[in-house]
Amino acid sequence: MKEKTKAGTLLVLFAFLFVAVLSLHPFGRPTDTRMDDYLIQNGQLETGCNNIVTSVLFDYRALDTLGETTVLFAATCGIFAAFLGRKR
Amino acid sequence: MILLEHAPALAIAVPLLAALATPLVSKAGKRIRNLWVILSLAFAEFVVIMLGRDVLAGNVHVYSVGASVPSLTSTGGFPIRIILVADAMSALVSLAAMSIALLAAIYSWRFMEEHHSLGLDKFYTLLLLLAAGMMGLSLTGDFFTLFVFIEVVSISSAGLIAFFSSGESFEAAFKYMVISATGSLLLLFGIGLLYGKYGMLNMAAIANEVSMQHSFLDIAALSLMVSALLLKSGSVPVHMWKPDAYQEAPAQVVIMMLTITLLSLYVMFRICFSVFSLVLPVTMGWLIVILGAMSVFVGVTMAMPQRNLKRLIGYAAVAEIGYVMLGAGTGLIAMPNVSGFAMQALSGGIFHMINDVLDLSLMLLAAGTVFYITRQQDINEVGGLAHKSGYLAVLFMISMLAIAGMPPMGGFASKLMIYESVYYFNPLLSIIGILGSIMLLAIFVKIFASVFLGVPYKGSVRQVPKSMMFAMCVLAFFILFFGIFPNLALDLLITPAAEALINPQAYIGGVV
Amino acid sequence: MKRKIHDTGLSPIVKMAVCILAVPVATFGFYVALHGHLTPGGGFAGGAVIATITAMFLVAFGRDVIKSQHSKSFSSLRTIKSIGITTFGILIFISLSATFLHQYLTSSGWFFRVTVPFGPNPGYLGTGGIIPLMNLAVGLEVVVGLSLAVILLLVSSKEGHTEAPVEKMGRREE
Amino acid sequence: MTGFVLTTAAGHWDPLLWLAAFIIILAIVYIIRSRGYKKYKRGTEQTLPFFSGNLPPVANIRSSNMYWGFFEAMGRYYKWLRRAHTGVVNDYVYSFVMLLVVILAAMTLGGLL
Amino acid sequence: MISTPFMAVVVLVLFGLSAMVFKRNLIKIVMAVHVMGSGVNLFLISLGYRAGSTAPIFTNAPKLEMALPVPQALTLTSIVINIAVVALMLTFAALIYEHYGTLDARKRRLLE
Repeated sequence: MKEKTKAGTLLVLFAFLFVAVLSLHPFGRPTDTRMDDYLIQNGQLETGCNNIVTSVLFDYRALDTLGETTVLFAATCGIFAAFLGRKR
Repeated sequence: MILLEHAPALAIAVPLLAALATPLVSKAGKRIRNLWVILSLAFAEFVVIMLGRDVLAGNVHVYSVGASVPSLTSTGGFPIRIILVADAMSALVSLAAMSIALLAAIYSWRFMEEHHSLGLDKFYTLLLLLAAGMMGLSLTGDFFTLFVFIEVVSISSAGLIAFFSSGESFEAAFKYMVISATGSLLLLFGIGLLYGKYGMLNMAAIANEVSMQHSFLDIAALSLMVSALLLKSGSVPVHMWKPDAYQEAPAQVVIMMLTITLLSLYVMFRICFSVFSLVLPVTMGWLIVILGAMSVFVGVTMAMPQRNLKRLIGYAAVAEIGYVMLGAGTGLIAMPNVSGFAMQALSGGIFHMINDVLDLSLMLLAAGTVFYITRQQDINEVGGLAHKSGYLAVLFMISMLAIAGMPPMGGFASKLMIYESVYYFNPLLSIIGILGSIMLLAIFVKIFASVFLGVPYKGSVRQVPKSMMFAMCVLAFFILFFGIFPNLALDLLITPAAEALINPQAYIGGVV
Repeated sequence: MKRKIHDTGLSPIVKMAVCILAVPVATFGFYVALHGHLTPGGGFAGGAVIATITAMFLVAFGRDVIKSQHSKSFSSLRTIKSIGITTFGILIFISLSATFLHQYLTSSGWFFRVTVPFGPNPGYLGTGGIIPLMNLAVGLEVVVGLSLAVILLLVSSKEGHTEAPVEKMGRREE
Repeated sequence: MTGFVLTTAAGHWDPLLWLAAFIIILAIVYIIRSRGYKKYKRGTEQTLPFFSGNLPPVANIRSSNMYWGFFEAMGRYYKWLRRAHTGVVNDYVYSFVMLLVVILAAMTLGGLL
Repeated sequence: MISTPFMAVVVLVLFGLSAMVFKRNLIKIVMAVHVMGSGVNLFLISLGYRAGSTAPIFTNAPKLEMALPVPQALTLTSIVINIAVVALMLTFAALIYEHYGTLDARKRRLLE
């Protein structure tokens, strides 16, 4: 009975997310692309690299990339500390 | 002046850079490493104080990361780059967070000394990363950066929970990791929904667009984000990770995790008040108020039978989060025009946020000190510690009175504001709050009686080191200060912050 | 020592193949990282490619190879770790210079700066300002980070539990 | 100085007044204490507490034993509460799913109204 | 037009969530987190697709309409974060196994 309740809750969540996703723009036709169009038009000139994704990663959203490498670094540190502490 | 101009970026960059250099610095020796950590955090604190002085006067400090001119935010009429926004509210929380981080670093000088020295540089690295992540959380004005910093914070705190390397600590860290990964992935899902609709990631820009057109998509994204942030803050139906993590982590890490829960509440308020203020359904405020009341009740009643001191404080922290949600949720119900009682509830909630950090931090540090001097966490085992270290008993008593909301501690003023104004909206909620306070006092009287009074503890009791005492004394001073001069704190810190929250146009206009 | 290495792990054919494969894999990873501003890929992808070499070696030679050194001291792992951190620090400084000084290298025009015409072009390596350097630094960080994670997860687990009965885990009790 | 009085929407709270009252009560307590019997000898049985003629047992009251009546009275509530706090990761995630569904439902209803 | 990738995203996220609710093996829970993360990554990347477009890279190829660059950058970031999370969780799972000798989520627990 409990399992069924859980499954029911998950199904309700499924329905909600489904409706939310269906009310997005249809796949392949994004509606509001001002920011991305600006980047495609000006990214090459402003950063000097052909790959717009790279220019977004390392210039326009460099703080995110910094945070992401920090996450990797923190994870390595955490793994290291956990294993070292256990060794003692 | 150049320091002030770059202050939002520096507040993130200084702890981050210090964290990355810590493993190299620690090759030079323990003392140098500890000094390095404390000095870098002190510098970051200085930067944050400067930023706060600038911002609490009422203006919004905007910093566009990587732009040729930092104040140049929107090139083509909308923001392209990541934008850091510091208004009075975010300056307030970043000030609190950085102070707590500094105190945690000072406290851990002696506390961590004997815990496996091999990995201690990792400990300090993760501590500094936690501080950097907290700064990022409180200062960011961009949804995706918010997600990234939440991940930074949760991964480094998971690493720190597991730091004592017992089986239980791994278990607690695993649970925390599962929960927080789920939460932040659903947060990212909500951010994706917003991006799909508006094509932007900046909070202020989205707020500008939201007011014109909204649909089920906004509601779904808002609910996903709010529930993920409630998970991070440990409100009631999803509070179970909190006592587990609090029990196992070192005390000074726990006070930073406590600050993180309040920061995620802050982010939730930011999203509700500043971004979705105009389209927010009325149910949102009621939901938060009801969850807050439930948090108070469940947290308090679960704290009652606990035996482990830090686990008990974890449940008490759930209850304290509930008070903040009660106050701020009442402000949220009256959102379009907040004044009178609603304004008082909101500022009471924000004031209680700060008091909550101070009170519970002092309590946790005292609990950590009890653990340090006796090596016991079970409150059944220890007793009569007041004979050995009276100052510790006094500090514990201050924190206990403050948590229970007794005058003249800081907790009283904020709780008074919350009770009064919530009573105006719904007396039942206020009664639950007062009942919670009474039971909190009962719980802590019990703990005080069994830990500090009675027959002296048989085992060996060590001296309390000076650095740990210093950190606790600073917290106690601020608790008493906010209790005796509540109006000073309100005028200087809280009211500007509350006004920054209820006035989304200033926030949006500062960026776009 | 040499004899011991050949005793453990998979067959000599696999070991030889891994040794031979390591060179093109490393080259490819380096290429992907270096050309991040021109082609799909970048530091993360290139770093992940190179980090597979570690996994390949661990699979082929068995974990005892690293373990024999591991038991002696942590020095090798520590060295890798400090290298990773140093590069990471360098990366941070570089990216911060981008933050504060707005692509200092790009606008100064004396390094890695060939003006790119807008629109389709064949792609020149010497463009992109500071971005290729950042790509390489991120690549190095990712290599070290992922390799360390793999090594620690594989090597540091204790002996006794590795051959524990698997089928008992997570079975339902009811 | 106006910094002392906290004016709330329905009244005000003056910490100074409270402090003054506290000090006065402290003074009264001290006066009462100073009027007590001073000629007892320290270190003898005169200073020992007695419990119906006997010395009380020397033991700490363990904190789990405190508030026994409260737990007895709230027994059913605590039974329910402990059943909810299983400590299993799956239940943690399930509670999050429940919160998600509740919030989504409430917000959808509120958005429609 | 029915947006199939978006539906796949919801299905993936729900797979992950339901595995987290029902599965008791810790390794399976980690896998569930990864599946969920992949679902969210798929969502991000499919937000940026434009019908009939090329990758947002300037090459010698004739310039067509380009896909949106920002979601691709976000996906890259989110993938690496997901890897870090999963690595840390696997470590914890391995260490829990080492301490308790079981991977069952219900066997050892911090109670009350």
